[in-house]
Amino acid sequence: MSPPIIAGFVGAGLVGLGLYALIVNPEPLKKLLAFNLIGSGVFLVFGIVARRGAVGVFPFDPVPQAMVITGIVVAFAASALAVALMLRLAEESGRVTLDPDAWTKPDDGAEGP
Amino acid sequence: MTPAETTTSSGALLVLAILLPSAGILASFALGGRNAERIALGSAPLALAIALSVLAEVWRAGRPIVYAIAGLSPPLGIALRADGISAVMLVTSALIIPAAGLYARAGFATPPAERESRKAFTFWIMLQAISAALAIIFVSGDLFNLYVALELLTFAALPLACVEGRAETFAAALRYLLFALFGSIFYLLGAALLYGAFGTLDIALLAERMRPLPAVTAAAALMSAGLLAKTALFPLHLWLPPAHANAPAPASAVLSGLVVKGSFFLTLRLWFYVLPALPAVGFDAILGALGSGAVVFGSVLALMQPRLKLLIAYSTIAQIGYLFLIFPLGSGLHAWTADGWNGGLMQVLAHAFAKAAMFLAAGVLYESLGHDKIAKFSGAAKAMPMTFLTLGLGGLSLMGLPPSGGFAAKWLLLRASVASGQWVWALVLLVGGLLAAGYVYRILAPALSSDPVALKAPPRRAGEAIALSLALVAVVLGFAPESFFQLLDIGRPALATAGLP
Amino acid sequence: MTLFDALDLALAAIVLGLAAWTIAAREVFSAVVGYVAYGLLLAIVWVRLYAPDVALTEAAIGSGVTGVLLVAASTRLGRLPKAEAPPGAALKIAAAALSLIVAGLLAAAVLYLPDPAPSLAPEADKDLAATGLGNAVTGVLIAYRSFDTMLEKVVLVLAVVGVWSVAPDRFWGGAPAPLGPAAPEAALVFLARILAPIGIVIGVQMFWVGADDPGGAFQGGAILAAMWIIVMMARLAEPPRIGSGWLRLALVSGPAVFLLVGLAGPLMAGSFFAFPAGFAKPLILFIEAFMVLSIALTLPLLVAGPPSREAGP
Amino acid sequence: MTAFGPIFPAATLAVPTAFLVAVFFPRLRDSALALQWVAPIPALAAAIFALACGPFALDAPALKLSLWLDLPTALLLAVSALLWIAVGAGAFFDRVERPEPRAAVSWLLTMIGSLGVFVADDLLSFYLVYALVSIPAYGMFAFDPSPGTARAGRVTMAFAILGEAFLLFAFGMLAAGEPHGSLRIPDVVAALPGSPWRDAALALLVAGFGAKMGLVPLNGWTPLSYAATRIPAAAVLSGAGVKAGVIGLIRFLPLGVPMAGWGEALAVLGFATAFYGVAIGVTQQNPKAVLAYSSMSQMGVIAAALGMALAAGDANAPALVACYAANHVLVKGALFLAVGAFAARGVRPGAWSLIALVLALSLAGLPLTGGALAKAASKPLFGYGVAAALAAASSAGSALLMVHFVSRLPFSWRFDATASPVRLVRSWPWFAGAALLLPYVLFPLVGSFGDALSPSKLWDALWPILVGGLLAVWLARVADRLPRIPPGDMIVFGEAAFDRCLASATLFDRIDLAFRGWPAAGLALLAIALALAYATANAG
Repeated sequence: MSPPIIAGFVGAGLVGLGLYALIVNPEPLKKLLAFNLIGSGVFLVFGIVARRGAVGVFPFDPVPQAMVITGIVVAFAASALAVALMLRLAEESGRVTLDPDAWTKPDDGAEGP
Repeated sequence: MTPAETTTSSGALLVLAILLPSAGILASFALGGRNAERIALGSAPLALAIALSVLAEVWRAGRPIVYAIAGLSPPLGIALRADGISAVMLVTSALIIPAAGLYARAGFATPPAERESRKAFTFWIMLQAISAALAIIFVSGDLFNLYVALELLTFAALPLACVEGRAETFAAALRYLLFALFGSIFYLLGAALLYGAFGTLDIALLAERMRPLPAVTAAAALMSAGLLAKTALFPLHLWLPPAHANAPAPASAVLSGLVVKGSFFLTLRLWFYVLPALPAVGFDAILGALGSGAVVFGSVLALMQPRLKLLIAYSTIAQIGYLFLIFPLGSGLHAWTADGWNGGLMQVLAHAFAKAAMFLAAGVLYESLGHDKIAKFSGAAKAMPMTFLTLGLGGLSLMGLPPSGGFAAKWLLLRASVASGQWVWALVLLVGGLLAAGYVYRILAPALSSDPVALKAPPRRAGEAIALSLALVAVVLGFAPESFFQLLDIGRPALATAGLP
Repeated sequence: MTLFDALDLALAAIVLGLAAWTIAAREVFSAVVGYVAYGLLLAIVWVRLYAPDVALTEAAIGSGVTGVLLVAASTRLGRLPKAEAPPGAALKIAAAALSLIVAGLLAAAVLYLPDPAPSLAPEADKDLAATGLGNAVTGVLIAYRSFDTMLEKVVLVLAVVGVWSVAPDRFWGGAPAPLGPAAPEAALVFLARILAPIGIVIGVQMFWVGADDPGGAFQGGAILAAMWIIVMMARLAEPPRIGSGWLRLALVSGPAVFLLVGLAGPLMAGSFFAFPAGFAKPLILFIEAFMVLSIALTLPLLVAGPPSREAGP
Repeated sequence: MTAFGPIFPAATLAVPTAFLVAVFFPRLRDSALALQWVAPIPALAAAIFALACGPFALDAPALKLSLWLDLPTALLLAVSALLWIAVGAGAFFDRVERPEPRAAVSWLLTMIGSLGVFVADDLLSFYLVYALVSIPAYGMFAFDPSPGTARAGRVTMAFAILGEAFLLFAFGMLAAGEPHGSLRIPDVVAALPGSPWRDAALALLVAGFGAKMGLVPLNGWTPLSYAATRIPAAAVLSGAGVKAGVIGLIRFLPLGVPMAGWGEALAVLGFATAFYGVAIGVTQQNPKAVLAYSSMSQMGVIAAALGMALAAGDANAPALVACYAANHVLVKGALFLAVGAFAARGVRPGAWSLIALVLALSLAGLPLTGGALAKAASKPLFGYGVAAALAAASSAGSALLMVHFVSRLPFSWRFDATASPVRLVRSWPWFAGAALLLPYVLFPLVGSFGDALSPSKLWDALWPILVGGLLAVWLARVADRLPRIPPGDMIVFGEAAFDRCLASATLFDRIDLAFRGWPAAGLALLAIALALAYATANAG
């Protein structure tokens, strides 16, 4: 098995693991971790595509690699934003939850005269 | 058909349409303080002028205008491409964003005592960011470039949703962000597979090289699912009501009127421009069925909401559903596809204006009454007739009653569904209209009574006027002439393959 | 099976195992630690895929800076009570089944990609000479797909505004909280003192050679960012006030210079974002220098979070 | 004159629209409201000219608008415009009693719609004006605080919107069935008999227009509506507004091509409505509700006539039916004003009651009244068989109902919303006179007096009245034993069913709660992705 094929399985495996965690794990920070796992799986797919694009003297296709670099930076920015939101939410309310009932219902009653 | 990848004259306008708001963001950030507001509002006329020039050029040329960035054609370079729908959407966003901006001057001015305030700084930068992101989404011809634009859009929309800084807005924003990331990572994965299969992410080149492959199957599915999550198509709507209902009115107007249309626009690009050569069957029925579910479900829930902003947010979920009828009714090469296509796009436009108008009106209402509880609207229409006229006209379009853009859209979609024998979509249109009438009635009926009402503050005339003018645009769209639909058809791939202009 | 194959398989197994550990760990903190280790190993996978540029970026940003961010978050969030019960068994089974199918679909899609694979490598190389660059990845980032890169820098600026925007109103214009405890461990301070100067040299070097060899603005900027983060964690420096005009200017300098050069394109080379023949390399290095500055400042500020102290006079 | 012809239908719509615009300018508002009765005058002029030297057509493709005015439409336009002018002048001229501006806006919008349905000649314009005559009328309920009004408004709107939905669907089919893409009503109707969607389109057309006319079972809203609205509004809505449904059937049924099945079905529906209206109407106490049931019954007769014409392929039916409907416009308007007049004067039977009785019996075809002329005109449509007998029986029923109405008139003041502006009260006898005389002016356009006034025709008209009179005497005896049926009869069940539907909406709430939870939404995302993958993979 060549590295691209192995990496293909790793990428698919990471996406699968990440998806599972993203769906079932209730803690937002762990969801963020799961998102990063999926992200690296996706980047690996780009990496495989780049490696498969080896032609003659060129060991890889640079275009997908450049996309991965852009993608990693964007993913980091998204993580930073999510962390900032979680920390502020914890500060304001003492809990961090994605439970829909936790927020919308009290708001309905508390607002307005 | 070889895609015209070389730059056409006046293609430079497309770059300017993107660079103007981008430069605005950077300048606002660097200069800070009141400059953010000045730059955002000052550049708006210029953005509108660029959008209108693009529209005029597309109309004049009768075919898409193209710009290859850095003079480098795809696949290596990135091409910008504006067809009829790009031009119309550019103008739409160049009208609604400044309207929201003008409305927001009262609420998002930097307080006189401060050099710079958090709310103002954030709002004005993010407003420009939405404008930039949408401009890219409407004109870019490269799927990875569009990925960056999608992220730009998410990053811009998110702070707008939680700019009020209350705990529940943070919670709403967090749900929004995590689900949007879920969506964008799916989109990116699909892009990776498409590149792996065809060695390009240029839309026109992909369409040329398209053939059935496992990677294409996976890419189409993943990208669509990701985009649907970002469009909040039922049942992927979990993030929308809290985010849109808790945001300040001008932000909600932009989020509900324009931002969800961004990812919808990409879904259109994907299925109608990238994948049409794929002999897929049933995808249109799936999307149509999800859309129908959204129409019924969103409308019923809108009927039950106690607060006006939540009602309008659920109505957005329902109205988004109609958009997806474009897939069963506007795809393929039939006599009726033109009706389906035009109807779907008219719905995009009509909803954009009507919903933005209604959210702004809801904002005025909230300021004046101090609440947005529908049960306590008795007599409010007498105190603020303009606001309720806006809600009524917007509602007219949502219900699909003439004269309004909503009616034009519904009529075209209905014709397409009858002509194609796809009855079920016609039923959805009618049931959706009835339910919409129900929730619009719920807003207006109590308000029209002659009961006395106590206002906390007199309604802001300027705000009311802005909201009303947006609602009037939604109504005027109902009178769109035939040439308008010809404009929408410029660059429509189904026509190109059929050998029509 | 050669030795390399065996190593590859072992590496793959460890990466997947660490990923599984990350999602299975009960405590958030241990999960995050697992994730950092996982990121470092992933960098090796990238090397095996002939992607040294990506490996550097992954190690620096994907594992390093993200690691600091997540560790800091987990220590603060780990103390909170568990908000929600995990979903029931049926839901878990359904989620596992669907995730498995998606992963299988993805694996099949990757395995059955067409052969020979399409590639832009020859085209990218053909035009590379005109830019005077030797590193094709840098060429793609700064020349061919410069538009993406410029926009991505704008995304970073927006992320900074977004992170700042969650601050309470009263702290606007002030500085974010310090990254480390008031009395940092002596070892960390020592490490920072030793590492920072070396790191700065490496970072600048990486940017400089990036034109021709692996490395570039992203990697160089990320290394510099990491150094600043270490220094701040050791309390040798404090996060700056977000109201500072200089900071703002430095943050936008990368995308702004990029945008201005791109705008000047039609005058210099006949097209937006085009570089004039013969003058391309200096111009690219000029842009990259500002990008390094922007990245080196942006990443630590994103880690530092929103302002949490009054702006002061 | 024909060169100027197109101006008339255009002015029919343009002048009221100009008044509407003027209301939004504070400086013009007062004069626009005071003079709004002028707005329908161009429509009246257009109708008269069209009757004299029509038909007129106007085609403005740029505005996607085409208008048309021929004998049947002009006939109805003339009397409707007259009613709007007369009632409008009475209701709005007096500054003190004038309705508030918002009500005036809905009045003007309804007027535009009511006049517009008679001139619109393409599907979209027709749909627009039809919506105007249905929806803005809500303003005539909305500004009134009493609880009964709120309910009536709600129910009326529900039926209006439902009717609109039926029609939209039907129009979609009509448009799809026209092979050349024309949206003009004559074109789409001509293509209807051969259209693959013929049956569905006809069913929806009958349902849509039937909802407006109050055909069973879509009848429940009319009594609620007319009992709750003020006298001027009730007069124009039941007189002119309801005719939107009649003109709809006249224009959209493919008369001239025999369609036996559909024709007979419509006739059965019409007669059922005619007798149902009488049966429920006689149990009503409120004179306005009695009039509502009478309207329903009359619309049933019209539907039956159109049904017979459809079955026979009779292309002359439009003019004859329009004549019958025109008489109803005048008489029903005048009768509602009579309710206002009696309520204002308290109990004073005598000459007034006699005028009211003659007017009312005109609906039953009392010899020498306009009603008799109208019945004579429509008689050929029913032929000589069962249908003719049923038509005669329905006349007897009308006579019964009208006698009951006149007997209830003196008690008008006991009921809500029977107050009428002074000017309308004073001029009521003039209205009554005009309603009795005008048919003599209009009748020559569709028939000849010699035939209509022949002794045999007079007897044909008289005996049902006598039977009706006898029945009325019997009714008076058993009045106490009659069940008290609430106005709107079956609507009570409809409302209950609606409430049950609303209760089931909590099911949607539960679904929403599930999908607002993260795991369900995440699973849905994966499931959608896999479904799309399945669809794409199974291609070809």
